[in-house]
Amino acid sequence: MRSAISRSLLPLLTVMFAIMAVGTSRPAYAWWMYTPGDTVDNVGYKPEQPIPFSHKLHAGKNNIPCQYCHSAARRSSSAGIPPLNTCMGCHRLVATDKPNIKKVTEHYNNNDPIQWIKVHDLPDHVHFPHKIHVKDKADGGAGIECQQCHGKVQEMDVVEQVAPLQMGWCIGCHKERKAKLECVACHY
Amino acid sequence: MSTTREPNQNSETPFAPVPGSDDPRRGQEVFAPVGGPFEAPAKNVVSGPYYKGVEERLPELAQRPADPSSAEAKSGFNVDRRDLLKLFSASAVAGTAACVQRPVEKAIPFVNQPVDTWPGEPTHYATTCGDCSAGCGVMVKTREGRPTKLEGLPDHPVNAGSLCAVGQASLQALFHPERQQRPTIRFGSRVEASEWNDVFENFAGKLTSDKIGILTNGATGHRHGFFKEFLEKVGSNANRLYTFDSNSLAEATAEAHRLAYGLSAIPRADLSKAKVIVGVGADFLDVGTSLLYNTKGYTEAHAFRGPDKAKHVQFESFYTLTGARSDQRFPIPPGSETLVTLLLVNALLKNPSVKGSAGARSQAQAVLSANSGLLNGAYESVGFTEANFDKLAEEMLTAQAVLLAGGSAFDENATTLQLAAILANELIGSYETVLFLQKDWLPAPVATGDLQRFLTDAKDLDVLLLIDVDPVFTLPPSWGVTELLQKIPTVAVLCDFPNESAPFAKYVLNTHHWLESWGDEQSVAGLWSVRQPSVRPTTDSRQAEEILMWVAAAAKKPLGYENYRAYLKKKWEDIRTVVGRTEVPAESYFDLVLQHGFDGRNSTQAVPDLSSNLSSSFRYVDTGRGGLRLVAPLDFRLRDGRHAWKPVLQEIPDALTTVTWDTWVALNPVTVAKLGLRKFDLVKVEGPAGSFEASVYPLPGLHPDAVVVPRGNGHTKQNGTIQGGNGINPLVAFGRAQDALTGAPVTYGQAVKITATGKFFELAQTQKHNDIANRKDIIQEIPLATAVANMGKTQDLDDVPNLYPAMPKQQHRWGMTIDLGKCTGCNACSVACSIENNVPQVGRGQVLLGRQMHWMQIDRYFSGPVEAPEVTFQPMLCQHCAQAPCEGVCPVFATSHDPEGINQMTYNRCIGTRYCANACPYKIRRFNWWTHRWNTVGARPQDRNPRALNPDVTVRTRGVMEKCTFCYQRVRDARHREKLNGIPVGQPGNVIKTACQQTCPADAITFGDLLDTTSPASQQRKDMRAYLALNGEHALKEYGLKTMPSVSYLAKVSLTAKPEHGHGGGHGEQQGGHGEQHGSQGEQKGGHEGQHGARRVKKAKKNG
Amino acid sequence: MSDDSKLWSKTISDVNSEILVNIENPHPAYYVALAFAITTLLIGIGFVALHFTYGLGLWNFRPPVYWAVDITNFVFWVGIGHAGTLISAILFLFRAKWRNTVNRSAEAMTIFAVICALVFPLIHMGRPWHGAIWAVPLPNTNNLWVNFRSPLFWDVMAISTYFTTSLLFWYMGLVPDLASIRDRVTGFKRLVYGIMSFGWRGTSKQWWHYEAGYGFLAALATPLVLSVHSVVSWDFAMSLQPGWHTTIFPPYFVAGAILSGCAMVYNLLLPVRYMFKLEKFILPEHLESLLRLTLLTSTIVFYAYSLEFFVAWYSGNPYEWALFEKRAVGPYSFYFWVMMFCNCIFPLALWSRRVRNNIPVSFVICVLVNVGMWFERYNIILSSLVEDFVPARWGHFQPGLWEVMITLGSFGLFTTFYLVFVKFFPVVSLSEIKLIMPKPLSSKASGGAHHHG
Amino acid sequence: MAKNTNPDSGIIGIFRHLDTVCAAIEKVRVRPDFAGHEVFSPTSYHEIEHASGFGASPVRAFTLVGALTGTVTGFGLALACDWDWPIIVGGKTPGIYSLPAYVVLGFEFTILLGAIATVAGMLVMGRIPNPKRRVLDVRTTDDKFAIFLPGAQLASPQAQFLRDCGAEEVRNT
Repeated sequence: MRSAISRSLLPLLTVMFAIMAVGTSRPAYAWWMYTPGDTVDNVGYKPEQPIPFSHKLHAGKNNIPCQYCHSAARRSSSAGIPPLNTCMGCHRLVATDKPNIKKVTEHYNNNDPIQWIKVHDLPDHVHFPHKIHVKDKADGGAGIECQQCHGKVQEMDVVEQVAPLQMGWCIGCHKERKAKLECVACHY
Repeated sequence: MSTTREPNQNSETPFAPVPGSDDPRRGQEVFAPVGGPFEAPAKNVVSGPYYKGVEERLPELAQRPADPSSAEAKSGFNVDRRDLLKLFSASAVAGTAACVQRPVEKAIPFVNQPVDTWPGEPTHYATTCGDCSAGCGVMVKTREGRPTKLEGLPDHPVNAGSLCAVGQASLQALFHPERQQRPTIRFGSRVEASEWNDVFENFAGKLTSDKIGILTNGATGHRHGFFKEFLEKVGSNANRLYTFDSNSLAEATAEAHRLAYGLSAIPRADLSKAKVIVGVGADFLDVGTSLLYNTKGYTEAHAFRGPDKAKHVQFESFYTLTGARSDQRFPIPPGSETLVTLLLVNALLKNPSVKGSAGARSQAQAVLSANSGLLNGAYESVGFTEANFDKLAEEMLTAQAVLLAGGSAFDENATTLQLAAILANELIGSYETVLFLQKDWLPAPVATGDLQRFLTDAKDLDVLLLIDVDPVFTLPPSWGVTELLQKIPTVAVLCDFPNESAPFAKYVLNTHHWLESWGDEQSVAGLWSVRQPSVRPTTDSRQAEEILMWVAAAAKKPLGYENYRAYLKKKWEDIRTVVGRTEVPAESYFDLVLQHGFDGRNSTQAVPDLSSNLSSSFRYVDTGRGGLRLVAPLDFRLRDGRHAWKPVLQEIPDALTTVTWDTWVALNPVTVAKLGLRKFDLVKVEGPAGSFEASVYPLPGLHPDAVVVPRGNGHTKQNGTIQGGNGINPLVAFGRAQDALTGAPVTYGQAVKITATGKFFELAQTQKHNDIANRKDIIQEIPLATAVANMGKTQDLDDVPNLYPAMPKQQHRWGMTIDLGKCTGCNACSVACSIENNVPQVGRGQVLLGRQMHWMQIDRYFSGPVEAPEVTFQPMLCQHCAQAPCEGVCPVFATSHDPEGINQMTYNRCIGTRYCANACPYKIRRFNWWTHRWNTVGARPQDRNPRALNPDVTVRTRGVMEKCTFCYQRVRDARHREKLNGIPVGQPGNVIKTACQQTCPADAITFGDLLDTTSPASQQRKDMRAYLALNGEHALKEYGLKTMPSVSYLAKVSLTAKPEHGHGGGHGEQQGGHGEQHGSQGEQKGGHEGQHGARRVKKAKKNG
Repeated sequence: MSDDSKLWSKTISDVNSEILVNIENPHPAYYVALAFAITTLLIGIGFVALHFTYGLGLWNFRPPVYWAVDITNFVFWVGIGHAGTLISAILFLFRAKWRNTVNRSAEAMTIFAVICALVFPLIHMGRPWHGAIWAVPLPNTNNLWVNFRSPLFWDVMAISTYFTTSLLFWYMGLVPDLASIRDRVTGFKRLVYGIMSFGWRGTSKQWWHYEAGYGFLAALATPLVLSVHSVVSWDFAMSLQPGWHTTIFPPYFVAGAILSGCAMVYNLLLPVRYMFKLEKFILPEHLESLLRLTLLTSTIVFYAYSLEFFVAWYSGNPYEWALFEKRAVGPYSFYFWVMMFCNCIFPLALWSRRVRNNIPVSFVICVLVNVGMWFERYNIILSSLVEDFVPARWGHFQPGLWEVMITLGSFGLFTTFYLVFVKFFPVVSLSEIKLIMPKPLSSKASGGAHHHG
Repeated sequence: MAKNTNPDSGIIGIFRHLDTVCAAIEKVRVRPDFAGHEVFSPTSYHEIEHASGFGASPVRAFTLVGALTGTVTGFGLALACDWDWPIIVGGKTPGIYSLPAYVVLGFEFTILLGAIATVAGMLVMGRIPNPKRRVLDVRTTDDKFAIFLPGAQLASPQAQFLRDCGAEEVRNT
């Protein structure tokens, strides 16, 4: 029966590897990206904003540092959308004739905040403190560039989500940098 | 200790011997006077970290409501919606999952961002609590303009950082869904919501008469002065301001001191100076005057520090938290407090070492002889012998003693009792040593006799304003207030929540809650605390004072102030002078005060000699003896009912009965048996004026004559779904009777009849079993001698053999120590925890099913005989076991261990198998059976307003487990401060305090890093008193469950417990006199009835 | 063989014709039973739907009782599910011939009982929509796998493995029988049965590999049977709860499971035997053997109950002893005594051959055993939870409407499945019963008994 | 023998008795002109296996490999996950110290993959499902035995041989 056994090994191995290689690759990828009940990967989310603010123009062409406007990022959990007075700091004088700037001025004068659409939106059970990530290593922070999570915003006319912002993605970086991996690091 | 007495043979209600009364150690313990100043002087103004008024700081918020969907208003509220989406995506599986997009969220920035305010970071405001007249300083933590947590102002002399349960719960007033949104005017039977301007116009039309009166509650600040100014401006006179507070203890005390010394003031009790504290019906740790201040002093004196631990003897007819804390507690017949005090005065006078001036002694003698008839047979009626009192008197004269009298239920002799107490305190020399009348006394919040004056005058009034007071609910109906109100042509009710007087009012004007208001309090003479709004008004309400201002303006009789803030600012200019802040410019002084919260200086007043006419003022009304007597104390959570609309207060259990949401009739189990009743039988209680029905709760330790029905509940259904329809108001049974000296209503001691109705009504209790069931490693109690002998020794509770290798050492291990000897059961920790951690209230029905969600629950165990049990409170929270049974059983790592010692619970990973809850030996995990709302009591459950939640803590939805996280958000903040600001955790400026620890007035809770040998938490864990619950007896190497909790308890040090048989070290001999090593079990004879038949388990720590 | 052959009044030629004909025309009672089962199932589904809509709060869970009827039902159904594979696998390895008439229905019972059992962990979860995915070791975007150290995860693995293996085992046994049906029917039915039988042809080589595969499957399933309920018992034993945290649990649970399984097989077989007129195939001797097994496991369980008490007392652990004291005389002692009488006392009657041969009495005893086994689990779960370590947490428990209705629904589910099964599949294994029947020999040994059907 | 493309085409001899068919098998299996014959039986009589000279079935190799794969997968999965992200649970370090807990996983995977491989082996070795083959005689799944010789004709000597061996009926398929 030795021959029978050796003959049986071929189909056996075929079955095993076929299942593992062919059968699992595509579904595994699908599963990875769209685990039901899991956070949905929102890469490519690119909503239209009430004012077509161009990061490409401000951060790219004019080379304004991110934290010039998003100054809360190094002080607070929230990176913060700059208040209108930050806009008006320049636009009282700069490009005041542009229709959008007029709109901004109007908002400012009416004390009416602009309702921006959130692009990068973590689930509410995740606590992501910007300050500890953003601050320089010398100051006790992680010294992470904004672009690492938000992409090359300085090249975007319309801000778009580039990172999946899923837990596995966060964990990958935390493992790499030997940052805290405890659940309470983000969930409490 | 000397209050031992023989079992009384003559009394109708035989007493079992008091626990340990046969202990020969008694009477031998001598307390050496110990220093340790606990002065709390008013502090100098410094520039604190707190901000001034919200309008000034955040103009945007003053103009438009914070948008809940703003980027920074991250509330966790959306979890719900997402879960639903996930449910859909789960059912649609991968094919459609790609189509699922998150809901669009908006990010709304400031228009003008205020300097130093960062979205996502908290801003703190200093203010003053307005929930009672104690005037505690409060620090309001706000995020994006919303208060998220109240904490005591750390350096406020009254509360020094702590807050009581009621103060903590104040936050629920904001965003309460059932607050009146707009003012209403009644036209006949029609009630119309109105605009404020119309109200002012309409009301101004009524101010034509000069007979305008104001009835308001007690206050110590400038409020009453402002009301008087208003009354005078509109043509009435200042005498038509009537003050009334259901808690008439302050009134009685002030009146007694007026009669005795001519000073209408309340002495400040600095209990830290006392070595023997005698309470006669006293409730100074609970609803009494300035409970936080008292608790701090009490803890200082009474907590175990060494052999000089103060002794607390309590005489009371019903159970108060104060009595529960005492070392010896003697039940006395209801209404016999004055008798007991006089008998004590008698015993003191007889003692040769009696202190006090000759005048005081002669006055005491005069009072005794004038009331000699009263004292005939008094010993029999109170149930003790003369020798008992002599012994106690001896003890009170040996060490520094103080006698505090009067609690939260008031009979005809409430003021007389205070007079007797004054005599006793004179004789033991406690004035100006423990009780301070001369220096930093407490001003009386109400004027004596105002209620009677109001009742007399009200008939003639044309306009009556009821400001923050509810006479219809808080006075017995037999007083005829409703008829009176109906006779007054125009009644206006100004209140922050609709009350029972509102149906009788033409105008029901919704006022700001104190968190939205301006104001001030003079909690201690010379100490002024300011109140400022910390949030933009959450409803269309107005501040009461400003309503008056604008009504007066509409009536063309303007008061001349821009707003109430301007009035206060003007008044505070005087304070600036008084306090002597001349170096501060007048314009910026008020702003500086707003930053700091309070200002003041030490005050002194001359105290005249004791009145030589005291015996004539001493008026004792004999209300008879025996029979069942109704006692209606103020509930420590709901007070007189004014806080009944806050669900968190309804849901924290009464400390002794553990009942929530209901009113109960507490009876001694002996009485219950005698009446042929059972637990939860619905009984009819018939008093002189009426009757009510409520369920029986057998409570050990009550005097058998006492029928204790707490006040606070019993609001009508019109008053909202949270308070409406819960329980009954026991005042309906009280006939019209008043305090003989102040005219305050009687809520104590009227004879009642109890009849069974045959019905059964289960009360929603949070604890169904009352004794410790002979389990030795849950509650530990050690005798003083053992504790003293163990002082200075240390142990390592974590030194336990383990098969597995030790965990790698981390930077920290977070841990907590809870001193059972300090916990008073006040439940402030529980409320603070609920507010900080968004713990939902579940409603009566769910509590009945045991589904309350408190992360911090105070367990109460009775031990000893049913007539005179001992109570131990054990705050129980997640023990954060190093070897946690809950973690291993979770299939999805929803609960696992942080290497730094926190048993972490990841809500969003939880799938709700509930095995962790089953596996938890402490059973402190809580499961979300539903998506909880504000309350589930009423017909219209309200969604939890996301603005009322703490954005730092995830809101849990249906189907997930939750539990104490050691306030990880605070740990996280401290870690960030450590990293970013360079202050190591635990060092000044970066101390982590959990919400429960922060608010605990008794400092029973200590949180810290167990690996940091200098941290208080690790020091206490090494104390020989420390033990780990359910982890056996460490000294005997019996390791119990070996869960190795990070929470350790410090055993209660008992003055009555005996050292257990067979001590290793035999330290008893060293201590001499503490002898008696037998009686290993400490089992007392006495009641074993039902489940109250608590067997007493005393546990001695071993010496090894 | 020669002894056994005297029992049989039928030959292998009668097997297909009579058994399959009976399946096609069941007794009218069958339809009544089916209607009843489906109604119960629908009610159960309705209550589960409400439960999913509004939440777990509808149940009468009263903390500290976080598990009660849900997990009772789970363990009960898993236990029921044990007899099938036990009879198929272990008795196969032991070559117990009587198993061949009862194994098919026992295996089907196993499958359906395990389905019922799987329902409960799913619906008892607070968030089943997450749990159904997260509790299974699958790659995910969280980069977080399951806790391989959790008894509940073991349970997921054990039950799903058991279900898969039992299903394979059951279906493998069905394949030749489906081929038999295929060869009796025509048209569409033939196509369906043909597909279901995988084109089984019955060649000697197929039988050879089939027999070997069946044997290995039995060899794999044997430790599995013993492990599944051991793992289920660890759902309790891995916690520290008094009454749960004992090493006796695995054997004790396995014995209990087999006890309830055998009793359930008996309870199911009798009506089916009656409705499908199988008296000539499922012989009284086979039923009696089943009862002997019931009796054996009942005594093991009795021993385990007693030993638990002894150990609780002997260990000197006050928490443990307090619990057992309460089990016997405490507020929930009723359940304990139901369990004792039904599982230990009543089955003692089975020592008597007369009782074993008295089908109605035996039937009642088996029903009682099932009741007793349900209450055993209820008793274990409830008494340990309701009053455990900290007296302040002690509570009460009583099942509510949802508990009762969903339990009934699970019985409806089980009965529906079973009744549908017996209608469309041979309730007695055709190929295996042929094996234990007199062989079709041409010599004298076969006697004159056989004839063509 | 001219090979027919249809594997089902041939002659089949129906037997009624077990002993008869066994005797026939023993004879035909040594005859070269019966190469490729198939025996049908209603159930798995060991007598037929013995007569056919079958030894141990190769299915056991499937079982072994499947089971071992399962063991490795089970333990490997658990240890790999621990290595990837060690999460402390109940005061125990993950990894090697948690190995006792992984026994269950390893065991269950052993059984699961073993069982699946066994069934797969049975199907593979039994060449089912095979859509090209059809049922030759419905009676073989009932109570009849049969010997099938593909490609043979009714008139061939093999048919006669089957009749001689006691076949009740020999016919073309």
